[in-house]
Amino acid sequence: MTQTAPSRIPLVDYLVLDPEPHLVAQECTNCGARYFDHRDACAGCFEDEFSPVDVPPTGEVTAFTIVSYAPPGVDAPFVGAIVDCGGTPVRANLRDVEPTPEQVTLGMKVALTTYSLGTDSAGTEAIGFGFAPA
Amino acid sequence: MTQTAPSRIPLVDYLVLDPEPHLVAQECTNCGARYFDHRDACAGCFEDEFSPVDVPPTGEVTAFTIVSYAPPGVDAPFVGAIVDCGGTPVRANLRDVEPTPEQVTLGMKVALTTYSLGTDSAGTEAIGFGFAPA
Amino acid sequence: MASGDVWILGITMTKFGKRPETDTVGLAAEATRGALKDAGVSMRDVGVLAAGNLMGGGALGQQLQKQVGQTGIPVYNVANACATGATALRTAIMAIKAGEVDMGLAVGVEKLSGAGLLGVRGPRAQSDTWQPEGRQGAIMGLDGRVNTDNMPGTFAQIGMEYGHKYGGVSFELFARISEKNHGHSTLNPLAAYNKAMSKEQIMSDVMIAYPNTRPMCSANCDGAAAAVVVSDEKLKTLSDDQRKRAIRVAASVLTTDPYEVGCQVLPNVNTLTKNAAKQAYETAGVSPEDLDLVELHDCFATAELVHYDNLMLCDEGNAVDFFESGAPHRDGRLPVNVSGGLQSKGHPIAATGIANIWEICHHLRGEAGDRQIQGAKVGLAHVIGLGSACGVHILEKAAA
Amino acid sequence: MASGDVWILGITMTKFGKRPETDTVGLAAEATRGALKDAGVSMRDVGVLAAGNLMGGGALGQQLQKQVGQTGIPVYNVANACATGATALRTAIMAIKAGEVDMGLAVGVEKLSGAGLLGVRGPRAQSDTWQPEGRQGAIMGLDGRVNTDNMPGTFAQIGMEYGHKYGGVSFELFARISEKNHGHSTLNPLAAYNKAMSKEQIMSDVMIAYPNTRPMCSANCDGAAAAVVVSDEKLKTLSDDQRKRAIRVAASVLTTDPYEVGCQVLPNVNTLTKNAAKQAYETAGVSPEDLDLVELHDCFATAELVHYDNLMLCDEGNAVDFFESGAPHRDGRLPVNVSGGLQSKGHPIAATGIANIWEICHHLRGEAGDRQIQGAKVGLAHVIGLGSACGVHILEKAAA
Ligand SMILES: [Zn+2]
Ligand SMILES: [Zn+2]
Repeated sequence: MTQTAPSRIPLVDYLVLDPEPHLVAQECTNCGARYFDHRDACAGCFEDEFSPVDVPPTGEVTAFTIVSYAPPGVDAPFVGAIVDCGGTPVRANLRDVEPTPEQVTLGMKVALTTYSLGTDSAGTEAIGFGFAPA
Repeated sequence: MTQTAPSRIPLVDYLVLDPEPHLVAQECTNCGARYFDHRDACAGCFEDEFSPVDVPPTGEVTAFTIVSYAPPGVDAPFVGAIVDCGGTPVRANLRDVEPTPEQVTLGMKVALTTYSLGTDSAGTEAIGFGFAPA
Repeated sequence: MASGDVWILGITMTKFGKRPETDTVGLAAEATRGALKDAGVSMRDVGVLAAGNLMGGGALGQQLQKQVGQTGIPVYNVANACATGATALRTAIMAIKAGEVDMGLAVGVEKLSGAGLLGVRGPRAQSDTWQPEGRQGAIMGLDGRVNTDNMPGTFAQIGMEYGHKYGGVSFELFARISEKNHGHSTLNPLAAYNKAMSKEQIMSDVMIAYPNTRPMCSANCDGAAAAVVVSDEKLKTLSDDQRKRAIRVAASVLTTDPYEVGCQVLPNVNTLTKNAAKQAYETAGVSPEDLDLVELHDCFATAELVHYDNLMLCDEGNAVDFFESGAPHRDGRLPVNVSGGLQSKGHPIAATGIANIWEICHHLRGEAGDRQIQGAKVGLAHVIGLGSACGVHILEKAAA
Repeated sequence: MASGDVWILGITMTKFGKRPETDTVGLAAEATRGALKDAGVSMRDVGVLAAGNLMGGGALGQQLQKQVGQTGIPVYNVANACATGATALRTAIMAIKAGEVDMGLAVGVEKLSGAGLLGVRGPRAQSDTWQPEGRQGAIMGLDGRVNTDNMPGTFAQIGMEYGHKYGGVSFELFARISEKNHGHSTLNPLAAYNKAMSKEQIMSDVMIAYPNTRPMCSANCDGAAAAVVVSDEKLKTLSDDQRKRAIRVAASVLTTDPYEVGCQVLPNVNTLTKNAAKQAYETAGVSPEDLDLVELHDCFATAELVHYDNLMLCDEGNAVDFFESGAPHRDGRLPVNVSGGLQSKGHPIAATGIANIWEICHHLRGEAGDRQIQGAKVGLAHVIGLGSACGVHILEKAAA
């Protein structure tokens, strides 16, 4: 009996786990606008052709908040931030940093990181992402 | 130890149980429009004075339907009808009549009737109303 | 073209029915992009967006922009029950008439597949002791205890009330109205259902609320519709082909129900429809005899009957005779609901008020294929939302 | 009076706060009857009704008619998140500008007491195995896992983004903006809260989403506001007193956010506000220096800062300096939110866009009592709803 590697599933489909975890945007082939959702057409130029592009895994925090109250199943406080990854703004939490205004600062350099969100009844592990101090 | 009579509460506050069950409308003192709810002002003339008036307990069916599916806790089929009580249209169910198009007819004469809707933990009996063939 | 006129430049409805492959915004995007293409314009040309979607929470317009084009234009998210689509169109037209923009877009969409009977809610949470609540001091849910809140039952009574007043109605009569519409739907590839049904099949189907059986009720389904409207002045700058296919909005009217005895007991869908029709005929300068086809709000077979009268397609009280004459059949004197109507085309609520206008435009343009009403020049689209709101649009083929 | 102008003839806001004694429709009725009385007219004079209520399901207009007057007029139920009230007003104004009616009524109402944080939803129902859903293929709720959906956190980032771009922001700065507004509220008897709070009190209160503590967040409460608008021509037929108290709508603008990089990642509330302000100043023929007071959408202390800049009350990037100069204090050069703002007056969502106009009118009429800004002739009211929609109105005292 051979062992199968435990399978994994990303939190969102724009998080690609292999070979190394990275985010993939849908880029408008006409105007270059980048999106993280299934598209009908481009909000910038109205064309409807997109191609996947890898988003750089490092960036700079351009805005953040430290949220005290979280929905059920989410730990609080947590840090929500906007990370500019080489010109592509990304929405994420900051991880591996104390959620205090002393530790989290505007302009800080961060890098993509992933973590386990638990395993379902079929043994599939859910993988989330965030950014940690680089 | 004296016994207190079991108390009763009407399904809606425009059903008055004593001395005999009857419906009470709010009549606009300016234009005579009649309503069955708490009012801000009159939809007909915009004035805001109302006085309670007793609605005649008998009337004529001017429209009906036989509804096959009821919300939880309500028996189906049931007959919903509009009853013209001496010029005041009233919304109600028909009761004490087989819910079939053979038994329920446009123009049939009906009279107000009441029935028990159950008793709460304080022993208060809820009283509903409908119209039965006169 | 009279100055100040507003024209429908492009209009689309999606296939109605079960659309599990896409979401509400996706359906709206499909209709929107279809209408823009039909109009030969882009989001960049559009100056205002009015959007309707009852089940989604009142932000459709901006959600749609994010998928098809964010140009910074004003968005009006509107609601008027089943008249929501017509209200969106009216809003875009009003923006043009106000001189604020020269081109507007109106969109309506709904995902309803599997929604069941609308208007039926569960009981309120049980309290340990009776607690009067609300404006009637009710101690429990009134739906089913004091008449019904469901739509099939409400409109059943509206049809029966007409019968009480004027006579001549019967279960069979209402079933035959439904038979007509189901027959019409066989020619409409975008209808949710395309199956002819005999009067006997309809009468022996599941009874929902007498006299409305299941096929006599509007079909809950998914669907969207969108329209691009332009000012007269702007239209003059467009191409020959765009101008030839443009449809003139000869009247666009929205009404609510004025107070009358009993209107808060059983909704009165008659007076506000009569008022809207009267205003629309006057504005358009046409009379009911001038109409080549009508799409009216047959949310239930019982509703279609009363609207023959309300829209003045017949003399007062003569709706039964009008139907019996064969007039509203597609080969009759004044075809009504040749699309199949809400009973077979389907009724994705907020889309309906634009989809019925699409049907009329389709015929006026001579593009209705197998179900084309030959030589159609003037049509009327009617929609009603309980609460109530009534929209009536009269549409005319371009002169040249 | 320039021809084509639209005027506010009557306007009212109810007491904001906890209003358990009445329901949504009752609050709307109170504001409506108040506005009609203030205008000296009746429902019979009103030709169109535009109504907004986010929590109620999109039928407020007709529900209100049933309580205060069913006259058969067209009703537009509108929604645009926190800009809903302004959208209702715009719709009534548009109907007048379109020549359809000469008098319109706009109403906004919300019952929010005890609603908690808006934008926080529970997780979706747990499935046995992960199932990707929606346009991002999410296998569980993203709120809190991929940034936050809640409003205090979203607007916190909007303020911090401004700080990243231009510098000078701090927790203390934002707390002092809030201190200003709470101080202002002590003079407003209709505000939900009338308590001055020191910067220290504000900073040491419960942290909701850094840097916004509880008093720096808009107060959920119950309330309604309504306005009667008239055409220039109609106003001329009214009494001297009505004409003297009428306030000219010098500009009424609604925008949405145009596409820009990042606008679908963090809502961009800046560009659409700048666009609306620019259009409004141009239409009104006034510049920011001409303004005597401004009511802007301080849904959070962090939001007020960015809107100093967006509304061009200061040079680009200089919002911090503008605040530090004392200008937006009620005794400063350009008082901002002398009502107390959303943080203390309260924010019954759909009412807000009319209530802020009421505040401006109150001062322009010289009826603002203890908090009167002396000699006020021109004011601006701004409101923004995420999604997004921005409404800007510029209001002017009648010349005579
Ligand atoms: Zn593009
Ligand atoms: Zn009255």
